[in-house]
Amino acid sequence: MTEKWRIQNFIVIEPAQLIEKVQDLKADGYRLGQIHCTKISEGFELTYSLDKDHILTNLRLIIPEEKEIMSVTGIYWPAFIFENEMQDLFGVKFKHMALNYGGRFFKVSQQTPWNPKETEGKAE
Amino acid sequence: MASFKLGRMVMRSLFKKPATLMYPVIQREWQERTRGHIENEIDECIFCGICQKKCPANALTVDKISKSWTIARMQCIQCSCCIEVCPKKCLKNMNIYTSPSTEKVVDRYVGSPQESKPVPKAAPEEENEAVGEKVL
Amino acid sequence: MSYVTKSPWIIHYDGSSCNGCDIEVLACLTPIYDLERFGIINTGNPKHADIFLVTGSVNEQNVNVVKQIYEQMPEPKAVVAVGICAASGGIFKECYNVMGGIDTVIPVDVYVPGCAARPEAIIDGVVKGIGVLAEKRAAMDKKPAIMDKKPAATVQTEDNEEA
Amino acid sequence: MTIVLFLILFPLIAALTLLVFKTDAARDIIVKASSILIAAASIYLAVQYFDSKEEYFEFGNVTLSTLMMVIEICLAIIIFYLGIKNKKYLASVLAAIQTPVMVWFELNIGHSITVVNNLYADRFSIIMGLIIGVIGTSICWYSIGYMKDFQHHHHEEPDRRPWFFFLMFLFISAMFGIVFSNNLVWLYFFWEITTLCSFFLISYTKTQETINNAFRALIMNLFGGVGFVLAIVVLGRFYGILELNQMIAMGTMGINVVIPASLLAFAGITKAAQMPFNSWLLGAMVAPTPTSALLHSSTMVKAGVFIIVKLSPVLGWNIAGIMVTMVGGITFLLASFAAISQSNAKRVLAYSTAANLGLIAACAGIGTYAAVWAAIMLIIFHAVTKSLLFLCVGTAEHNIGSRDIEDMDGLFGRMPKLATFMIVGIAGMFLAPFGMLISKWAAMKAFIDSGNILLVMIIAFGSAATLFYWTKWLGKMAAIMAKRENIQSNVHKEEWHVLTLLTLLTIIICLIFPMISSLLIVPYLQTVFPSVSVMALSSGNMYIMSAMLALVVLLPLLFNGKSNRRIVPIYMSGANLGDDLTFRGSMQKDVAVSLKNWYMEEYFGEKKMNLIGIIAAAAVLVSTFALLLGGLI
Amino acid sequence: MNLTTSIIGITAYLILAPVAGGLLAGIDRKISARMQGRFGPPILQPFYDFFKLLEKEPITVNKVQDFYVMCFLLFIIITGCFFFAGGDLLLVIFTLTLASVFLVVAAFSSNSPYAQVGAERELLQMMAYEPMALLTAVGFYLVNGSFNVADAVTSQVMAIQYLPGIFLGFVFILTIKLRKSPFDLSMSHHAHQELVKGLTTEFSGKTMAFIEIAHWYENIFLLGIVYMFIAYSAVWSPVIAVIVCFAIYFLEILIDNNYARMKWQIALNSSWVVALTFGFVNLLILYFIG
Amino acid sequence: MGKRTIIPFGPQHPVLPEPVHLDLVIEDEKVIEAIPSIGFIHRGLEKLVEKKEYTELVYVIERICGICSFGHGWGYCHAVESLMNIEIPERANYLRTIWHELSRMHSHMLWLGLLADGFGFESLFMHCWRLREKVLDLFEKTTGGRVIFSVCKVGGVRKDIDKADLKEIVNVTRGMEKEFRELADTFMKDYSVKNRLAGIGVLSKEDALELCTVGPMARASGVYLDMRLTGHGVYDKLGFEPCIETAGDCYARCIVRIREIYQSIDLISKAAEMIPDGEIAVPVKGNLPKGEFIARLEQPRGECFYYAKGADSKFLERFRVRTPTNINLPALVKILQGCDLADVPMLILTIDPCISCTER
Repeated sequence: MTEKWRIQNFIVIEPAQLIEKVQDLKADGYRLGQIHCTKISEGFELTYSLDKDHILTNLRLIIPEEKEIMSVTGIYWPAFIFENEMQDLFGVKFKHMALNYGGRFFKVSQQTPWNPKETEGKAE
Repeated sequence: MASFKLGRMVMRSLFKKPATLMYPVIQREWQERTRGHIENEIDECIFCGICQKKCPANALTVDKISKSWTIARMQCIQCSCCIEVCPKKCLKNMNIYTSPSTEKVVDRYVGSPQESKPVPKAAPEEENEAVGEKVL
Repeated sequence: MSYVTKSPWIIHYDGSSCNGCDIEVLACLTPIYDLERFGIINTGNPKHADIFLVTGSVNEQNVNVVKQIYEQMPEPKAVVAVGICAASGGIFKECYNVMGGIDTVIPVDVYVPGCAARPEAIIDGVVKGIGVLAEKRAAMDKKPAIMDKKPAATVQTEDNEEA
Repeated sequence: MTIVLFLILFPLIAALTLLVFKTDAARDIIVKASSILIAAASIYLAVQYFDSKEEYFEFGNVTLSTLMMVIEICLAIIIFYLGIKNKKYLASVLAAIQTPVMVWFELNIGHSITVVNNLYADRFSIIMGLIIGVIGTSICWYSIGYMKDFQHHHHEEPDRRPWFFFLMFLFISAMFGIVFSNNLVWLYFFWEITTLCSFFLISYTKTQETINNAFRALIMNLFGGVGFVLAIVVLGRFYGILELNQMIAMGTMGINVVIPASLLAFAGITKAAQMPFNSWLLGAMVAPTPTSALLHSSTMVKAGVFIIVKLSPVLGWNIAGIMVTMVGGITFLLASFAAISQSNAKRVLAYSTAANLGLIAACAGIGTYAAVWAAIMLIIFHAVTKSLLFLCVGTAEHNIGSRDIEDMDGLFGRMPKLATFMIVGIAGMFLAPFGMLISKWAAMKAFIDSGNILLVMIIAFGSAATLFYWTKWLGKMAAIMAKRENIQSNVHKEEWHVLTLLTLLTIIICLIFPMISSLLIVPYLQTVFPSVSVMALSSGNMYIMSAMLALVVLLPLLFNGKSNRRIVPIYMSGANLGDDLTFRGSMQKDVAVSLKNWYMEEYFGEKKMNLIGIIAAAAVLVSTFALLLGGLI
Repeated sequence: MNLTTSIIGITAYLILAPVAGGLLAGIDRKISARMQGRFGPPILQPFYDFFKLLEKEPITVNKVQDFYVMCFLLFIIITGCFFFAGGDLLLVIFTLTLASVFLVVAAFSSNSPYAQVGAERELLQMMAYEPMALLTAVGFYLVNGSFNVADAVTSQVMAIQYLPGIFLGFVFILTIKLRKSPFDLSMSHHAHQELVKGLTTEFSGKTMAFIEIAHWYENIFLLGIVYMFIAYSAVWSPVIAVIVCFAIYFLEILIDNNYARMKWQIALNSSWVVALTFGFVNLLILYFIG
Repeated sequence: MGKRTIIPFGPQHPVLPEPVHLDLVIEDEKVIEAIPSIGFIHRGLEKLVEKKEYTELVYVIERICGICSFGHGWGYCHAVESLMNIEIPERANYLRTIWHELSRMHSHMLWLGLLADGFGFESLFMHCWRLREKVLDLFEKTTGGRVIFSVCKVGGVRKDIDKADLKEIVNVTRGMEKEFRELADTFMKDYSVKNRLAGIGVLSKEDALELCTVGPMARASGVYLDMRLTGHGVYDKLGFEPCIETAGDCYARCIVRIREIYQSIDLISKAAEMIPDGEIAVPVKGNLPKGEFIARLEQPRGECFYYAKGADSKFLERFRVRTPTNINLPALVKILQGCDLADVPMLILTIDPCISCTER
């Protein structure tokens, strides 16, 4: 057995490529592991982790804060969990979500706590 | 159709002594490593404040001037982080837990040459100060 | 001596706790600790319960739930906050979605420390809660008419923070 | 005798008058006045013939018989025409079979048989007369208000109310005819009138659905009519009699009358909507609710069981008796099951009616003293309680806009009085101190004593199902929902009169049933079953039941709706929004809680139950007649 | 049975049944706890619970609920009285049904989700056990020629000899009636159920106490039916009968601790199948030999 | 809507140990639709990275969940150690594996108990939990805590297990096996239990893949998926092979977990045999986390992601956990449709939900 956990594979892609890439990977037998978001100065850094045979492939894309991004729920339905979470906590905007909780996935005391808006009054 | 698969265990239990540790009647024996509560051998303490800084739960308050070391018992998570970072190793893990109380107990240890015993109960205003702060 | 002390039924609600205290509460019911020795039943229904065991802190979403369960319990009732999260928010005190300990919402009678609270501590806490119950029961005898004055139905609808 | 004639003829006169005077006010007066008169007359009849065992009246002449025959031919022509017009040729064919046969019979054989007693009155027909006279007319009374609303709801349609009331009274007249005729030809005549009346009443609104269902009822009843005609032909041709009492007397004396008895019972089975003919009763529920109450709970279907109960001395452990018992048993069991899967209140009532008629038929089929006692008790209690329920549903429907039980949530808050009546009605149908249960109890005992273990099983399971569907309805009635507006002031006062009357009757009859039993039923039974007389229920138990009923009625009065307890919101897993009707749901939405009953479609689905029932009952009927024919050959 | 014995029977039932029922419940809880390897509550715990419930603040969700529950209690007691007065077994079963209907309606009246689902399930259970209960009465009638309880216990024959199938069937439905696993569908003495407290979700304080005591009354009377199977005119038979009652109760506890809660489909199917096989076959044989 | 009953299921519900809410739409007792809602436990603790130094953060991460506590600690340390390029001592790796497998035992037994409770088998629940206490005693002896151990730290572990204790662990777990076999027999063979589990909530292999399920949930549907195969810890040295069932119903999920308990007992014995002597931790001073790393771990509930992004300071820039329940929830939504109301607790339990993990 090799130490598969060491393999990380971060692949940087353009937002427009996302759907196509994910579709290809799914056709290849990949399974969606997770999606997460990090707030960086340029906007959001999204990571889509997919797994095949215990080896990860991470798609990485960086989008400006206001940009809408295509939802992958059409390909991987379970992605709604992650997308709703990002929508609630960061304010990432998704297009065509299969199941949209409309900002009510988590009820939080302030909007998008991970990406506090100046207009919301005081942040952390 | 297999029924009463658990029957043997059930019947055995019926006639055996119950597994119950009769806790309040018979006291529990603690393991050596059991993390109950933290005591400070206050005479050793140099009030450096590292424990306060490192405490993940913000349960400790150290005041160098009044030589006091205060622990909010209802905030301590018994992670032993403070014990690990303590340069003088004066903090100790006792294996009996803090007993439940109707108030949020705050223990204040004051170090002074004359007095070396912990003062278990703090005055109310200090208590408020220690636990009353609200974090957003 | 009131019978409340001999048959305090509990209801357990998991606020935003980490499960640690919850499984310890459950463990209290199981053979090794066996709370039923004290006549305690975990009812799961606020209307039958005398002692409200809360684990974990309150957050935006469960604050109304905690309030409602408390209101639905008939007098005399006691609240036991199990674990330091329930007491003060604990290690999560600084999290953005944690409002604080249970006492920010409902009056707490007994705090049980520990992270996670040990079953022995929970037993001690519940026994202390029984004492509180007995006192409350005695107080009820003195002035039976004075109960909870708030109309219970109105409390949970408020939703100010959302807007 | 005059009073019997009055009961038959007066409703006819009232009917014709109603056809002439078409204003609302005139109709109100006529309906009310004639209702009171008819009811009074039926009570007077009861009092008058109370002491006598049974009275037979020689009445009639050739003109009358000819007149009847002419009317019969007219009816046949009408049916024939309607069948052709609506492309329901089966109806035309059946009419074309039975009436010519009947006419042929009357002109040839019938002439030669002298009928001494055309009319009669015994205690059983008095009971029936009371049911028709009191309950039938009160339903007409109720219809005054109801039909106003009905017209209001269907304002786009022409006002056919004169026609409606004409049919109602005509029907009552025919029903009196059925219960007082001793001459089978007369009986048949009235029988056919009820069939046709029901056809017109069902198709009252003249939509395609109602016409289809009316034809279904017509066709099935015509089948029964054919059976009836055959019975008359056989009796006349082979036994040389046309009088019901003679036939029964022959049967009890040991002469084999099993063929005419089965044919008559068959006619009864169709009219009583037993499987496989139960579907007409279900279809008939499209009619206005008073129609349902009058035809399909208290009177017309009762004509079917009336004839069977009348025949009961010649049933029992012979092939006719077994046929009736089996068909009744099957219907009772399967209709009770099917009722579980229904949420439409009228359909539940219809299935329950079919089931109870099945029980009555089964009791009559057993043909023992105790069983018939139970059967007659069932007829009485069922008529009162079921018409109460039908009328309650009608009133509810007009005020809440639905006849679905699920829409009656919280009726207690909206129409407390109506809900109370309904609760009494429902409780009356299956609960312990009330009449239906007492009768069922007696029936059960009779079944055991008769040694028919299959029926014992059927009644055990059937009652369990009955318990289920009534209690879930009862629960809906009793549910207290928050924020319900009281809307019961909109109900017509006529409706209240009748509902109150029937509710009181339901209770009173249960209270005085030991008296009814000893004064009316037992004497009747002693005349028809002279030999044995084992009571189904010990008198001690009867009094216990009455006492319990008194307790059940008194308890709510004592309780008085007082409660000094703090009222708290209901438990909704901590998500109650405070109004007891909505909770904080997923996605933070406010979701209205909705509580519906169980229907267990996969267990007790209507289609499945009907299929099984129809096949089983049809098999019983077919094999019975096959055996009878085989016996002849 | 004459009037005196009836009155003695009723009085004894009224006074002793709650005591015996409560004790039985206490023993039940103790034995269950032991079977689960626990120490368990004191034997008198059910009484503590009962008195505690009486002490609680009176709350209700609507005004009529308590009335229904009172009726439930009242008619359960009346049922038992009929039974212990030596009355008609069918009357007893019908009165029991009436009482149960009151409980169900009480739950319905609250219009609360879990109470409602509990009520539906309770109804289903009633539908499930009703045929077998009726057949039990029929069985006694066929053996003794009378529905009267008094005639059964003074009969010349031991009923169980003729009614083994009926007895088994009755023990089967007893599981439903005693609200024991596998058929504790509508409400359970155990805490964790998908229906919270099912039928009794909305009852609290005194109301709940009444339900408890009604169950004690009911349990004693149900064991009375078990007693009927054994007891007859022989002097020693009552002793055996009481022993059998205890044995059956112990069996129920054992079953309770050895079964998962079944779904309603199984409850309905199995009890109807039991009624159809055990009950029906037993009755058929009785007809043939009788 | 006709005969449809809509009731709230949770947040406070005795059958669910944790608050989760379902809008249950049922007909008779058949579930037509179940819309889940979470968020009752959301604390937002990932954001504490801004306030806690990376060495302290482990105490927070451990408290994501009290049942999977150890795994979370390990996963976090693993990720951070990878950022810092620390190779931890072999002994520490072994100790972590032992604790992790013990955690798995305790978690699965807890789950079995809850499942038994879910289908109303109280005595089975009690006996499961009685047995489980023995594992907890081992925890208390070796770490000082019953549910939250606080033994993992960046760079290794804080406490060692001496020879005698290791032996005791092996003895106790081996000793439990006998009694556990009786319980397992009840789960696997008892008629009433089987009736409640077999054929309920079937998830085919295709669906399991489509819905991206992980852990026992996936393995019960025949998916070959177990993060212990990635070679973290010392699993590759212990010769690990995952337990796979194919039926995909509640029963299969139950069997998978039972087999994993036996497997854990074996793994612990093996590890205790093979454990090398040596240090239990390496110092981490003078080295700050930078870059990013995704560590994955097989928690008792399945695959768990730990993403750490360092900023070359004492504070991480981002730390994220994706827990197994998180990704198993969609499958739950799927299998809830068409089940009976009585199965709802069963189905919720068979994904072994850890809501506090999911919401953090």
